[in-house]
Amino acid sequence: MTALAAYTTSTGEAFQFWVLGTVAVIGALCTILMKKAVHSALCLAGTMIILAVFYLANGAYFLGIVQIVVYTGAIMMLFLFVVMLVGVTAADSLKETIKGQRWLAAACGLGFAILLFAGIGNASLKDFNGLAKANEGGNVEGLASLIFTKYVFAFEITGALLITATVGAMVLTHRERTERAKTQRERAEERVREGKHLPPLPAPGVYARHNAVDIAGLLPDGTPSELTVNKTLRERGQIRDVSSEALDDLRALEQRSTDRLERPDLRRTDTGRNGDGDRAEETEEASK
Amino acid sequence: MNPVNYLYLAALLFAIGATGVLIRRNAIVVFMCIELMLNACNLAFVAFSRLHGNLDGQIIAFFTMVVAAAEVVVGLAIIVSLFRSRHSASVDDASLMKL
Amino acid sequence: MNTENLIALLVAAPLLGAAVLLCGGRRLDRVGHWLGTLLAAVSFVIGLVLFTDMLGKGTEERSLHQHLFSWIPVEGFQADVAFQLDQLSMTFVLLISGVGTLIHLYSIGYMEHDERRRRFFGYLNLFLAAMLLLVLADNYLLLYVGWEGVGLASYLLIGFWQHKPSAATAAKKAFLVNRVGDMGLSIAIMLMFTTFGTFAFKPVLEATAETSEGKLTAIGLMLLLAACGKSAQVPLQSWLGDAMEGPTPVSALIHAATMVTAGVYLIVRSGAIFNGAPDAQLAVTVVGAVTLLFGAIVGCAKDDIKKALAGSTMSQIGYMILAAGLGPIGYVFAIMHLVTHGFFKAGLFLGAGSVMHGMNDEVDMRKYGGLRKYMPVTFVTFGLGYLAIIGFPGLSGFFSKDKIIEAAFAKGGTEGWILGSVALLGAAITAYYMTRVMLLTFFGEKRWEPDAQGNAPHPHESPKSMTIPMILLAVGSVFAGGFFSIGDRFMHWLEPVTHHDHGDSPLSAATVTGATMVVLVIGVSLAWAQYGRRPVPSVAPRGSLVTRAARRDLLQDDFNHVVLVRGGEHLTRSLVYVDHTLVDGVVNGTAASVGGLSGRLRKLQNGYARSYAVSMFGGAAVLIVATLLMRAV
Amino acid sequence: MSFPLLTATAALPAVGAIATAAVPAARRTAAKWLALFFSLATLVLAVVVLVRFDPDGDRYQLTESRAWISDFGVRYELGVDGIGVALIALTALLIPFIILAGWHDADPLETKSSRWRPTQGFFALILAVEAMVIISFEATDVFLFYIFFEAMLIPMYFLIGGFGDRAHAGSDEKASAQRSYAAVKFLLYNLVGGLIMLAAVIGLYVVAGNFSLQEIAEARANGSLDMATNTERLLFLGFFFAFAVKAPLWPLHTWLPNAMGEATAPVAVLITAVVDKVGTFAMLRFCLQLFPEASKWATPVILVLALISIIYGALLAVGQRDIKRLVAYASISHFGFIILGIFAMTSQGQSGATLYMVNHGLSTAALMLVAGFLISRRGSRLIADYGGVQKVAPVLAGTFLVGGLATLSLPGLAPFVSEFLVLVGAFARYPAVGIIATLGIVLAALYTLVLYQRTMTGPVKPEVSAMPDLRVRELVVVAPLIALLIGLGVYPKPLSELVNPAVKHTMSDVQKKDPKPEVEAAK
Repeated sequence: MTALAAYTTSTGEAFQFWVLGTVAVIGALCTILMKKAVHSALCLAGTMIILAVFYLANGAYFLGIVQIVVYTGAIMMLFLFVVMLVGVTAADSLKETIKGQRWLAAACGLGFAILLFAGIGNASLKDFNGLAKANEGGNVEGLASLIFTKYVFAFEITGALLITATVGAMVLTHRERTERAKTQRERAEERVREGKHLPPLPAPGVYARHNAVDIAGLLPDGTPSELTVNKTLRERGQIRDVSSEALDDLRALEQRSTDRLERPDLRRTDTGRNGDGDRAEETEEASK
Repeated sequence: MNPVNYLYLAALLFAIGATGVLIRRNAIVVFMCIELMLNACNLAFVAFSRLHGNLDGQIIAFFTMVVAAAEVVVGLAIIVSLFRSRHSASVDDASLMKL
Repeated sequence: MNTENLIALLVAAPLLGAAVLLCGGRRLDRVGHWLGTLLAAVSFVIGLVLFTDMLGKGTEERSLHQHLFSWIPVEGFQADVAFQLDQLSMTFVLLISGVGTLIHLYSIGYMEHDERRRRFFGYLNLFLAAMLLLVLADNYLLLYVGWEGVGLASYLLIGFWQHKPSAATAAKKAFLVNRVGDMGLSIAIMLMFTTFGTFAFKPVLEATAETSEGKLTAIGLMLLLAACGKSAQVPLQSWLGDAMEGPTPVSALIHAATMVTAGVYLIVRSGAIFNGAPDAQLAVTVVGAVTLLFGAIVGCAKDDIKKALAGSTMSQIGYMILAAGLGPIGYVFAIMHLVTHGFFKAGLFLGAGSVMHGMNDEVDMRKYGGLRKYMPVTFVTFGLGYLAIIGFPGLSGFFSKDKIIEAAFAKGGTEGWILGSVALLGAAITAYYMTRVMLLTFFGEKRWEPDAQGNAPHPHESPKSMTIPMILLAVGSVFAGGFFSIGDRFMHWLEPVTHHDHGDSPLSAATVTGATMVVLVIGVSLAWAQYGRRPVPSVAPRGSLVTRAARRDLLQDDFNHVVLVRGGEHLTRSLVYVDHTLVDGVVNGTAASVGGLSGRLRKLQNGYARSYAVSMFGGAAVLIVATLLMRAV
Repeated sequence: MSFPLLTATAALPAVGAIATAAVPAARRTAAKWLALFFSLATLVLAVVVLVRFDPDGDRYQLTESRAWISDFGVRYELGVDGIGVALIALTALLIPFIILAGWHDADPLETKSSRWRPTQGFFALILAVEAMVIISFEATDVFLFYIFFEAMLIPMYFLIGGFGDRAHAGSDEKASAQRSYAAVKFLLYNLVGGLIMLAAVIGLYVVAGNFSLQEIAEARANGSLDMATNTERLLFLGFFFAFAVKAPLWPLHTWLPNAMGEATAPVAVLITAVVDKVGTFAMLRFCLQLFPEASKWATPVILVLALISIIYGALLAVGQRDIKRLVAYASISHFGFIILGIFAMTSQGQSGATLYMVNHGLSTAALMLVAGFLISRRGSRLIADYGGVQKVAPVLAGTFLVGGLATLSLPGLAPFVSEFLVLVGAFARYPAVGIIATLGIVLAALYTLVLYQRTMTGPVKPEVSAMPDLRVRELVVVAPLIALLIGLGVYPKPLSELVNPAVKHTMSDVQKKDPKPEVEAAK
């Protein structure tokens, strides 16, 4: 690229900008509109990658890479971890609680955008010098020379900042154990004293078709037992109730036996088969 | 195309991020929006460095990233401990300032 | 030796007494009364010394002057504590300290059984000091000090028996009414200050010549107001009757002999001002004439012996004021009557006190009767006083009062005739009511009966300490008049102060005297006809409308009560309400509205971080806009 | 430079306040004695000031001047003229009496915890007020004055709200409610005044460029600093409003009765006899000196307000049922006289007003403190609850009467001199005003004597029959006050000679001449 007075980019870059830019904006919008935190995080990651590309396009090769590695690679992953910790499905209802907050926010955002646009428009930024000269010795070298000469102090300070942040994070997340941990014996005695469920909890339901920890085992009367499912799943409400299937299978069994003993009863089989099929699809759904 | 469009894009993203901060109640999402705003700024810086033809803008962007990283670490830690204490990641639940 | 320096002692002696007695505490209770009397006597002796010294001098240099210290030195405003002792002051000094001493003496016996006797003498001394200050001051402001001082003393003494609500009320009333008069005096002083730039007697009285009559009239009227207050002249007379709540010696000293005559002193002292202001003089004479009749009528109707005498005092002072209003013709007679009146009225009051002393403090004359055999001395002295006041030929009253009546006629013109005849009428009524008092008290058969506790009064003569002053005063009231008027001694004595001139009387002195005699006889015989011949009912008959009005001081009090007291109460109560609701209400209202407003604003602070964020963000936006606009401009 | 006497005078009580506050809870009596000691030491210093001050010398003496906030030309400038000296002396004189009179007012009630240490606080606050009052009498820098003029409110607020009169009609809750109401009212009134004044102070700085009273006054005098008429008037009003609130002028007076009614008697004296004087003092020193033209412009209105204060206050005093409120309204009437004297713009009036400040301090102190002793004995503030006290406690009654007579300005007692001077001064320029004001003396007699009659005379009420007479401590408080009242009434010369030169200066500030007497004029 050569530095001209009135500077324009190559058509390729323009094309790339318009396409990716659109995607980036959409990603950003999704970030703020998605119901579930996970989805927001994913959209944001996408946007960031696109930004990385733009960095590269702007001749900030080092930053572009850092953007991908640090941001998208590390920070966003950190986000995902936290989301997991806090709960993937702890989706906050988008219903606004504070009166007029949403409209105010929207208005502010819009107004601010307009403002910035106006500002940028006012500032006549026609002539771009381009980075050709700056990047002669290679972008990374250029940055390095700057960082270690001109910005060395800032650099050192950021280092200190990072350390402090790390320590701070540890302090914040570390939970002080106040009392001695209970031994197994003590626990057992406690359970007995409180008359809790003494034997190990029943296993989750296991079937030929699918065995999964999220399926409640059935009690003799065919109703599912919550106990059999792991606590976390229970809290997230991710238990799949398959008791109906079991009953249908039972009916199907009787059906077959009647088939073998007597002449077939079309209607019932049909219904049975149809129901069977429906239920199959249903299960497909749930297993996703 | 004039690279100034990068600036417009940055502005747009920034505004979106800001709006998100204001609308969302889930602390994590709010945080993401903040990250978004930071990135928008970075983009602007990069564009500026291209405008001026020197690397200082990129340096600033670099530092921004570092700071953002530190900030995310601490911020997420805060969110986690908040969640522990309140079993919720909603910023509205932490409204002790209310009279 | 230099006699000026003694003047201060005149005031200092009783003042010292007051200080010692009032601050001394109980340990002085046993000697207190003697100490008080002694100091009063001391100032009387000093007075005599000064008097003889003065007689020794020529007429011109008789006026002494003593400058003590500069009192209030302020830019353009010089008030000094300085005394001036001329013939007029001298007369008063002797009267005050003389009668005062006698009454101190009398009180020793009269207050014997009162455990607060020491304080009583303290107050008496305080009064003497203030009164002497009043007559010795060489400027109006210092006179004002004495003026209020006597007011204070009379307040304390009237209310001496404070446990009696009536006494306390009377005292308060006296002080308040006097205060109204004092207002007049202080305004007069201000007027003098603005007119003459000073208020010392000498320069003021000399500067009257080149002053506008309007100013003089204003000053004169204000002085008259003051005089009305102090001397119980209409319309400010209402306090005198109630003042009789005080111990009798007080009534004798303050409310008969001395203090109430201060008004006369003021007017005579300010003669030059009045001479320059005929309208003011006319007002003075009118006030005097009206009071003269008013007091006399009231005196006729009262059954309370002291109140009757109070009415008489009022009317006698009316005479003096009338005389003083006549200008140079009358000043000297006003003073002369003042002195003689001092003697016989004090004597009468002491007599009344002695009677009450013997009658368990019974004051209703209808409960007396035939006391002449029980208390001869009192009877004789009282009788002499009586003859003197009605103007029995040869006694003091005869000379002084006749002179006033003559002078009234001598005023000339219709005024002269009216005033003169009013004075004559007054003389008649005086004769009537005094005879009534005399008869009811000492003649007829005894009318007293046991009171509720069943202990009947057994009248007895009073102790020596009481009778001696009465005798002395009686002597005075017999001979003073004659002594003064033979060869016009008194006139010449006061000449340099009052600049006497004989008006041209349309009637000869003899005619006036004759007329006086006639009305005197009429008055006496009327009284005799009414109270001498028939027995007197021991409860007052309902009486005619006039009588009943007169018993109520001609409804003056009722008027005051309805108009001033009630009105004032309503005014204050409504003002209190206004202050609480309106003035305060506005403020509280503002406070309340502000509170409400902030309560509403408070809702904005909902504590949600996000809404704060919105405001931050909006604020940032606004700032940017501002900067951009600044740039644009 | 020489020893900073004025600073010392103001600083000593401040030190005393800190020391007193630091006394541990148990050593209550020690705190009292400490406070008394410091107040007396301050009195000694004040006397030194009085002696060192030469009435015929410069206008401001014992001056001190140090840079303080140089960016805004704020300087730490002290200096006293005759008026200031007189008032400093008054303050320093009254505080020991106030402390003595309030000796037991702040003893903690048994119900409170031992860590509760009201006594120390009470006396420390009183000393703090003294320090601030003294320095505001000394300050010749407008900003400096303003700071302490406002800071005064803080300790006063706590004194009123924290240490109420224990003789209260209602229940404790009611009492504390009324007390805090009074305190808040006091604070708000004066804060509003102060804020408006702050605006004026800033305005003055904008106009004049510095805060130094002397420089500005000089510049005004020699014409090098001329304000636009409206500017001057606005600034004047800003200052005057604050002072009119402080020295309650009708209709800004309603805080005073509440404050004085709810506070303990000594604090009430502190309010009316010491703190309020700053207001009238400041009118003389700042309003007239800085804004002579505007002062003259505003005079008619102010005179009318003063007249209303005189009559209105007296009438309301007559209508009161509560002894302390009665005294409060009487004070309002007296402040009317003071302001009347100041704005009559005559030598007599202003000398009278200055003397009046001192004398009113003494007379109100005497009356109010004795009333306080009376109230503390019977435990009620209502006049109707008393009667016949004179018989059981003659000395108390006697002192009460003297205080009352001083209040009605009986000749021979100090207030008469000042009141008469004010009247003459007012009359000389505005006869009608003088005459109306004279009505005040009648009304004064009315409310004083009615009060005395209802409480002291008449048959002895059973509740008061066992009332003890004045104790030694109380006599020590009252006797000197009465002695001073009489002394200054008979021989006010020293005081008047102290203030006359200052008054002359003020008169020349406003460029007014006393009206000539008619006779001389004729010649």
